[in-house]
Amino acid sequence: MIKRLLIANRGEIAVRIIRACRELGVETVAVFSDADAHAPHVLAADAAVGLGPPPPRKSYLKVDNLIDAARDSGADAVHPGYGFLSERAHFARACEEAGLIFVGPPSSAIERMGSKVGARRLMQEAGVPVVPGEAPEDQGDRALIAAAEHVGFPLLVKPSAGGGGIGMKVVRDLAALAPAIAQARREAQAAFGDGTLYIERLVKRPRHVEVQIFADAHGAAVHLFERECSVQRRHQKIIEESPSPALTPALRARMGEAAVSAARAAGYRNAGTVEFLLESAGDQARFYFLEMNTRLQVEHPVTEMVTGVDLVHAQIRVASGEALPWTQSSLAQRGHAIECRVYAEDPAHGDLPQAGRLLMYREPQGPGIRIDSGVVEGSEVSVHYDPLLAKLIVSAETREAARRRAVEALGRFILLGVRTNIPFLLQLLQHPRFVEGAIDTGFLDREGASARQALSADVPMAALAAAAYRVAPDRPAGRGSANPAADPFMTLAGWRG
Amino acid sequence: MIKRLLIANRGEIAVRIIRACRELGVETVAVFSDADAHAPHVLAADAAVGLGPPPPRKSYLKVDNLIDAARDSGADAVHPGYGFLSERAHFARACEEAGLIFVGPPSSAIERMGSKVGARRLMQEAGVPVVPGEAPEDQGDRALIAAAEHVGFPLLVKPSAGGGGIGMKVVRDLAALAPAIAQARREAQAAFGDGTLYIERLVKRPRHVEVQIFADAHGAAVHLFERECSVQRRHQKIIEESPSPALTPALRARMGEAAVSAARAAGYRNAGTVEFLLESAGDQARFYFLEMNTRLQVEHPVTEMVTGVDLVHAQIRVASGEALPWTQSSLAQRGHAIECRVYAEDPAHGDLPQAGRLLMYREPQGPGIRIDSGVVEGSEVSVHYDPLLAKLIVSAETREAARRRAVEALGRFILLGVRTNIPFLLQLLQHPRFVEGAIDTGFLDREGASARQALSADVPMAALAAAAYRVAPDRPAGRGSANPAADPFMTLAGWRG
Amino acid sequence: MTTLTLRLDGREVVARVDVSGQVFIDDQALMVTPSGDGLYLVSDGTRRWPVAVAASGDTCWVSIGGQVAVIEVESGRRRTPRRKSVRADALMAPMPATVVKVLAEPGQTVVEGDTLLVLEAMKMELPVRAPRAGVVGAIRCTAGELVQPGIALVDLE
Amino acid sequence: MTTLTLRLDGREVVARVDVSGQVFIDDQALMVTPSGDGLYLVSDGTRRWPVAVAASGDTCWVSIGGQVAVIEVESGRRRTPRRKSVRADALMAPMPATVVKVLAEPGQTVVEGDTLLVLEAMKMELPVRAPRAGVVGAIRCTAGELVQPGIALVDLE
Repeated sequence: MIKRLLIANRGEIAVRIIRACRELGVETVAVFSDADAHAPHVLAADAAVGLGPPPPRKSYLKVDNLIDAARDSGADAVHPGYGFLSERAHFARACEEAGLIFVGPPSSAIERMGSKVGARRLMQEAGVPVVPGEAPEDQGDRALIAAAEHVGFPLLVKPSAGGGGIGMKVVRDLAALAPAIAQARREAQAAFGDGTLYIERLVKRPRHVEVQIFADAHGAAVHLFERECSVQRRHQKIIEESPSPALTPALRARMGEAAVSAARAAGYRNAGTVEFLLESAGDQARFYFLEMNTRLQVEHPVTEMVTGVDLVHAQIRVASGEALPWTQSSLAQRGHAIECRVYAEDPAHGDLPQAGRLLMYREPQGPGIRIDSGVVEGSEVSVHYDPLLAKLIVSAETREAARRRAVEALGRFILLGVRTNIPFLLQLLQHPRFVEGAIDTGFLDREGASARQALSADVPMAALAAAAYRVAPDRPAGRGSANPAADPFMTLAGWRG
Repeated sequence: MIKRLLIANRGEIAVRIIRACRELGVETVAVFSDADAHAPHVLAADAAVGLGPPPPRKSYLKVDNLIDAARDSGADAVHPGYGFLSERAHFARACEEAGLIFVGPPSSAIERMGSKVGARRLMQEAGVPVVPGEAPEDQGDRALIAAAEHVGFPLLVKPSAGGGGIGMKVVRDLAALAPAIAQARREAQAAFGDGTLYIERLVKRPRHVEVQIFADAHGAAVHLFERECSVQRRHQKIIEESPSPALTPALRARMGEAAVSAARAAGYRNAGTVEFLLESAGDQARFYFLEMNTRLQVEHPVTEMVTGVDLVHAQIRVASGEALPWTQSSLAQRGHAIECRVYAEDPAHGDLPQAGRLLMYREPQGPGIRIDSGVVEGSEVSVHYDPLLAKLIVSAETREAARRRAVEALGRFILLGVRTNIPFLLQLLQHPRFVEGAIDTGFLDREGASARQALSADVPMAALAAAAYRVAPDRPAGRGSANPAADPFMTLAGWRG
Repeated sequence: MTTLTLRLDGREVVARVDVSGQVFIDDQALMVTPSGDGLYLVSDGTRRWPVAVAASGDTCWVSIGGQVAVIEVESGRRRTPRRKSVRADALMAPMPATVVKVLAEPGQTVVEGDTLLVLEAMKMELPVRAPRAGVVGAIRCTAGELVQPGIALVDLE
Repeated sequence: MTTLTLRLDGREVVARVDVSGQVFIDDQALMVTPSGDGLYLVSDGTRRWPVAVAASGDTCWVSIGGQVAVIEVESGRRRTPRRKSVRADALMAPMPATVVKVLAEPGQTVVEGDTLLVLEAMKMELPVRAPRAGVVGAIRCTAGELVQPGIALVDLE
């Protein structure tokens, strides 16, 4: 078993990994930038090493400093968390070369799945469905038009290189195709120095459904069912759940098998996620490989809640060389889990990230509620890092019970001093489309604006009264009247009125 | 569905029921004594009604005040919680007569199971095993000795009336029998005005294993498996878990069936618990009906954690007339859950109950951790009520993982201002017998003293240093040195030393 | 009885607080009971709301059922709403951010919506646009600089 | 440098705190760093412990890894340990409780272990016993009375 683990990350995921280590008897080394010297993850660890100034490129992204920190602190393993260096093959390789166990896949698997084109080819070879498309050798207009007719409309014209939607064009009919090809080629050449184009079928109203997989060093690989992550904007997920309202048992089985095939084809080890686009729902739905995330996901808790496993425990065991603690048949989904990401951002003003001090911070507690957080009351939310403050994860017997539990718990989540998206999350959780489970990746683009408008609703009079009372210089001291039972407001004289 | 529910209780169970109601859209009315006017359960409810002065007999036990409170606040139902009036048939009857739904069994079932002798007879008729014993009509010495020879040694001589161990004698052989009978008869006559004696087999090193049952108004009844509650003193449970380390699948099935038979024989409805004494372990173990608790148990969360259900949701639905939300075959145990009761008491000084203000109160958070509590920082712990402050419930994939999780979580549970049993709980959780799961109801009597001695271990130097620093008048302000990365204590220069 | 002016979302409300803890706003009387540790119970006699309040100077952050309000509280009764009297002469950073690019130059004539500079914070680019037509005055930041909210970046004359 | 006397479990420890946050106890130097909200990180240069401290007057409640210590802190260095100098003349209630029975009478001679009165708190009966042989002095409570900790119940002469 790993003896001492360096966690190359910060925030909630660092805290979550450190707690898992304590439960397993593994010592922990936290790392921190100057801005995080007193952050919860630094306090939670057995030891902590400073990396440098606040900007990530000067601290959390410095591979040499991290390797030195691991060596100097006597760590025998490194957990990258998510974000930062977690999907950089060169970091995994640097760990491997320094003789450190990298809690994740081999660097070769990260590399293999990091190339979009390579990953797509690998998946096709492994029999995993990919979005139908063609990248003709002959990049002349005629050959591209022939490919488009083959793929069928509506379709996407995409640069082979790059990403982030640059140069991507939606084409609905033949007439619009030639101008789109010309423009896409120009933009691709300008942005990536490579005008090679690719024609792909447009998946209509797709859902983003991903499958958690896990493989060990002894040839075993399983999936832990799906997560529905269609509530997202700019590819940033906001609400995730499991099971997906769109999956039938047969479809779930097919997607799970495809994800395990993908993991095997990638030479994968440890926890990973295979992302799919899902078109329509039910047994006849089609799914297409999107990409593989070669690390723990932000939304891994929803899988833990419905399967009853601890993915981080398993990561550490498997990285230590142990066999997978489960077989496919020992795993089952039970109940329903929903995760809401609480971001420091202002939903009423373009989701502007917020910074400042948490004047008041109280997490809700109760049956079926889990909070993974990296802040405490008094924490400074810094401009330098991801605005994710905490994740609220709820589980219950049914989707509707989980949804209502999330609404109640968010309503009790007190977070003052920086604006957060909690009011927006509450709007989304109560949106008729979300209540029905009828969501796709375009849900937020279509419905976000109206949900935002509802945010500017009147502030309740009670909020104004409490603020006035709090600030009034001659407000009564102590805890209310001496004889509370005699207080007419407490005994509800006017209840029925 | 119930529209407005009055919760005739306080503390953690009142808070837990109120939260369940909010999730179901049921309005809530809290009740409170003068000592509890600002308690968390009062804040959590939609409305609150004062009952009277702090002593329970003047507030929480006043049936008339509670019925009036329900009427005046427009409640259509009453939840009794546990303790207080929850097992008093006359309270259930008062609710029934006032036209209020009592969230629990019919008053007739409470009455039926409230009589020890009657319950024992009912169980025998229903084929539920009871501890072998005889209560001869002829109470002469000769008849009692004949009964004893029939039952076999070792045995108990017990008064038929009363309880609490008064007049009870353990008899190991025939020679000791006659004096024991004489003494028991004297004590029973003195204490209860009734010298009738009863001869019962002595169950050796019994475990206390109970089965959760649930029945609806439409004839359906299921069990939700067992809870192991052998870690107890003076019949006060301290640590509970599910599954029981002593049960095999076959034994579990037999006990579950017996518990359902017991519920049916009692004419039961809603949630209840059938307590058994378990003798030895494995398929051949014998179990005997002890008593039935006709209410929600303190330790119900361990069942919720392993079965994934919400018992309070189900209580409210079933009380509203709905059918049970589960069938026997839809229910399964998964993983392992442990509950630790955190009491305001001083384990180093005879478990003396403590009172005072919570100067600091921080609950641990994280995967698999649930806290059900009725206090917040600043709460006054009163001498008037049960010293239970909070319940820490953990769940994990295995018993050992749950046990370690409980140890880690308790180590992070900060509760200052009154002494609590947290240090004692930590000793018990790490006791070799507990680690093995080799516990019976005598465990605490035999091992409690040595666990207590370990409490007086030296206070770590770090605690003294922090206290000195906290009180020192000229300690540095703010959060440590200006350049934390340069602080040698943070960068672990001497780590390996 | 204390009189206070509460300002939020561009409107002003006058509140009076009496020594018993009653607060009068418009025609309504609300009873506020502190329940410790930043939490308050507010009641209008028929309904009740738990409210959390944290104050930082004159700014009150209030949380009520998941909704958050930021309220400026000032002693006394103001006659003129402040928001009307403020004229945007200097453009501020909306949050701590790094200046990526400065596009405007002093003396340049701009129209409403022209991007004057670009900030970056938490992986996002934030254009700072002219709220109205005008002439650019002093540029008070440089590319690469970390700027704080409330600090003037560019003057618009 | 501040010198403090810490008292717990009948022993005394002298601690010195310097302005940088270092605390010296016996031969050991420990670095204490406040991390906000009652939490402190204590390090001896090789290991580190998170510690929670709450103070109520001169009494410090400290939580460290689930262990709790109640420490009396006093400025300066005491010569005589206080616990030796205190003589138990009056028996106190250990906690808030109701007096159930008063068994002792003024002038009565008692031996160590004799029950003088019985208290009840939280469903438990708590006998108050003579800590040594002596003669009962004044009885300062009556049956049925609710008594508070630290208040004399019976004098023992």
